[in-house]
Amino acid sequence: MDKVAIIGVAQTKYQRYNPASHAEMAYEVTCKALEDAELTIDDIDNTITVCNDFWDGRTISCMTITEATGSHKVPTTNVEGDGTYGALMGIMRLLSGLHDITLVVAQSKVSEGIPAVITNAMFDPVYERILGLDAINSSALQMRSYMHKYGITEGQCANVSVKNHKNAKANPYAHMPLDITADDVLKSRLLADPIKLLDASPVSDGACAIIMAGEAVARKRCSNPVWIRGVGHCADAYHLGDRDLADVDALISAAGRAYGMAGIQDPVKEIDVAEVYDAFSYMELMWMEGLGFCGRGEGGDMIDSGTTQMDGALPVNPSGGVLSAHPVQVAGLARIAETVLQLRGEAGARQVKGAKVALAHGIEGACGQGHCVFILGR
Amino acid sequence: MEEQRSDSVPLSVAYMADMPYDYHAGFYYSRFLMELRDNKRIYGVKCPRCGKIYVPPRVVCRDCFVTMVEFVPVGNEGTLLAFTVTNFPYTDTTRGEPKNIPYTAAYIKLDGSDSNIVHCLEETDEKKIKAGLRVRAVFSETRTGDYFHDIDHFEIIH
Amino acid sequence: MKNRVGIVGVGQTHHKSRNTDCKGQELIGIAVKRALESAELTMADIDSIVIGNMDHFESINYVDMWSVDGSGGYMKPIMKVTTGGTTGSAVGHAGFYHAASGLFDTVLAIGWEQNSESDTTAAISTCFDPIVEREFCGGAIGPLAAQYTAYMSKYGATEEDAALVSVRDHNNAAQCNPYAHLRQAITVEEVMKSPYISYPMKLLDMCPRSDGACAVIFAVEDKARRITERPAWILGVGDCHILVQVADGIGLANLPSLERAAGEAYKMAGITDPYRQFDVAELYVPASTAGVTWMEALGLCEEGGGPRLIRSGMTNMDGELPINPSGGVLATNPIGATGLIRIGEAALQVMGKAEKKQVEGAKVVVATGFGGCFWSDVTVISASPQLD
Amino acid sequence: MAVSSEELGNTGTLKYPSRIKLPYTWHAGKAGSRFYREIKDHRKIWGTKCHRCGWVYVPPRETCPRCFLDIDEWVKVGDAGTLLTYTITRYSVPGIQPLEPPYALGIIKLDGASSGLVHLLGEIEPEDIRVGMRVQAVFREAREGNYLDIKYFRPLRS
Repeated sequence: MDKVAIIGVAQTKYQRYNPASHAEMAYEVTCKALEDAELTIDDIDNTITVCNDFWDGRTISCMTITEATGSHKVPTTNVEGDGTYGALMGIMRLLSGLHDITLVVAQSKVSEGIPAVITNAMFDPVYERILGLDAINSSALQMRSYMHKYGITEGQCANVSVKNHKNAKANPYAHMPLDITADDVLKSRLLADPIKLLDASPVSDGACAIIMAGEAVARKRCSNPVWIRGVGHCADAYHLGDRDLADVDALISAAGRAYGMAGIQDPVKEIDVAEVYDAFSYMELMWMEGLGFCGRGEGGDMIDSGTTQMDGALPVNPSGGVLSAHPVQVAGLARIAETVLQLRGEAGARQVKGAKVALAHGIEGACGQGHCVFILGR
Repeated sequence: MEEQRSDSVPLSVAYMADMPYDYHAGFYYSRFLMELRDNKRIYGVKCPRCGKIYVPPRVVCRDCFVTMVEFVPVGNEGTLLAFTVTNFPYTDTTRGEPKNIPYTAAYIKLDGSDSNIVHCLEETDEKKIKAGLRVRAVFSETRTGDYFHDIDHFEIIH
Repeated sequence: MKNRVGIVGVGQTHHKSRNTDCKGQELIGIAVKRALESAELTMADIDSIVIGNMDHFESINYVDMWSVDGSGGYMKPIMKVTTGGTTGSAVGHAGFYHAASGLFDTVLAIGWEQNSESDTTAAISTCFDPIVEREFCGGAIGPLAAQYTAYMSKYGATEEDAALVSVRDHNNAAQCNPYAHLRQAITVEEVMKSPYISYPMKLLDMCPRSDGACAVIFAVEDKARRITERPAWILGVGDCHILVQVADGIGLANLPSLERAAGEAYKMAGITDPYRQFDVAELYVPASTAGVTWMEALGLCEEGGGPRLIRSGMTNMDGELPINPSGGVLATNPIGATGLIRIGEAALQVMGKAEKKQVEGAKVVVATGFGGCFWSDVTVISASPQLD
Repeated sequence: MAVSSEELGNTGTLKYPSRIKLPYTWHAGKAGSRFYREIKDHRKIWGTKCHRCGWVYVPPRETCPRCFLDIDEWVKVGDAGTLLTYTITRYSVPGIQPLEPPYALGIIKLDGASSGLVHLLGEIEPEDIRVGMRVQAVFREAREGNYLDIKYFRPLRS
């Protein structure tokens, strides 16, 4: 594909209750991203917003942030899904040759609603919805399935939580920097066996924006562009019972497409840092398998080996990941923003030295039914 | 669950969805709502560049895309721009029960404001209402920080 | 534009007030299968999918994921786009961009809604700001009614003018469109005698709400030419989401968003004299009143000229510029599909596949979408890849 | 640039408690209706089978998601099956849960089916539940034509 670069990023600090409104948060990251890119709003010739009518408690939820993002002045569309999908839509606008600079803004106030009620609405209203399924207990079904099929232990999952909350201590945007041990995770309150409180991501408010441009504009306007080398997305079957929940077919397909575009053959060797959507601790292990960082069923060995620690060969979630801040819709776009900081060498205390190629990942729906994978490079 | 008579009639599943939200008023609406509640004053915010005054207040000027910080009071009276007497039944989404009808949705430009607000007009006889009428906010005795309660309604100034 | 994009297939359901035979995914599946059949493709030929609807009509979150049984999205790239009433047209534009980007060769765009599953007006009313607007904004009807009040006093339009639009669209649906939801011919007298639901809007001035789905297949140029001899080329797209507070749309006697979106699409397509260059228009007219007032924003008549053009009969099936041969939104309105149906119907016209709706020799067609907070989308579709 | 609360002279920010509460009626469609009627009238669980890939779907589908082909072959599957995974929900969520927590959920692969069915587990202590155990549907006495006409799955007694 032609080259597209990310030339500006911004995030709010993620927190349980952000007193700013949806629009005020969106305006904050819009302004900061423009500042980061050394652009003004007049340079933006199209926008993508990422809003969800359930999480925002409003039909046509993108109305909430239309003016705050300058979307009323330029062509715009709203992607309802993870922020990675919004970024993908932005890339398509640029690749069409019809637009030069795209602003993508995602915002979320998870603390306004009741996440279990909102995620219950993911499930089919004629069938399983009545069982009280939500993001937590459906993921618990997946975690059990994964542990059973591949002999993964709760302790290995707990170690993901320990790693990511520790990494978050170096990330000023993170919501939940914590010094915890695996034992703390294992002894934390049981939510839905085998998921415990510290296996789960927090309720976070926040926003993230990125600005993208085609190659010619990026080279002219930006001294430190980060290039999008590949992108892929894919969805698995819908009903939980239609899938083998322990496996990650859709992620393998999405990653395959992104790797193909980026020319990546050996992800562990070629990728320097990854930010993945770990809504629950076990997910990071599964996603590493789907991304080909290890073989099927080897996610547990991967965390045991230390490879994904900050000082390992392939640090995963230096930001603290979604376990340390989970503004829904925003979280995937925040993964992209974090990898941009890594590739620019601006990640501060969470910097992975010499990072040249990075992976960012978002999920969609229940138990990672959908995935979107980005490969970025310096 | 509704069971139809004939066995060939498809089934359907009936359910009352009930999703609570604590909407965050943010910095701008909060100031607006507190001024209404505490001082019975309606506030807008003024653009430092074009001078336009927006009610309800918001962070960014639509035209200039600059941050607005100057809160200014506007009138409790204004001009009725347009209205519609709503007389069809629909569900009140905050209660899941039928909306109280009829009501008159009134689109009003308050004196000193450059944008419009929507509220209700006490008059529901459309023959007695026309665009251009002068209207006035009537405040509730007890105020709670709820725009649609603290301003009880608008009345026509005769 | 780097890659030309054409529409190669269109499918839709027989739209109804209440389709209880189909679960949502099945409704979607019918439209998708018909689109594939019309292009003589199978699901294996589809590289990616875009889908859209409005969440609170069916209370289903993550519809992109939920829909895969019907959309064919299993193990495929799929994403959701939603922008209110403009959802269908936004889905169409997203489908266009998917192909125009060069990332996907053949793209399936789907809009759907099963509006009978909820109280449409109530669900729409949740689009208004919960703190300062929702309480007194009754769905989409109130603001539109208020807008026509202002237009009548400014330009001397009448309630009968609106009735003429209603009669035109209902009669087109009755005579020409087997897929339309309302297929009953009506008269001006019947419209005028129908009860007021929100002055000056009467029952027969308003669109219904429907159960239905529409699927449109987009393909990049070389693929499109291989799939069909007569693709419907996308010459221009424009969208404009102008406001966020519905109250601020009041006093707009017309629709500035439509003017701006049309400006973008026309510039891209090379349209300079819309009334003469367009052979057909498929316009998102959610209420007959808008059928009078919004034509000027598209440059189809002078400011305030809506009543003149409607009274002239030139927008009827036998006029110079037939508008809504399909019967439009007044006859069929599965909301998330409605804008995409306009694009699909426009494509069928230039592909020569519009059957009884066909306007002979239609070469250049405009389709619009309306929704959100007085927002508009415009699409220009042509039988040839560029204007002569 | 965005502003802080202090710059606006705010004394705080407000939350506005509300809800979206609306009635819904979801259509089960022809296949879903037949599925529920068979359970209601005959205590039998049926699925549909794709003639190409051979998958037997429960609940039944009219289109095979994998092959995207129409399915019209109906097959009866067992009311017993194997537990693929399970969880115990231990937190309470107002309005959406069918039972007081803690309650058990599992995915059951019914004998003869290819897909799993998510359902409640009953008549068993949480600590006794095992992946791979055999379970059997318990039908509700008063059946209404919905998902809970199967009351739950309990351990299969040999």
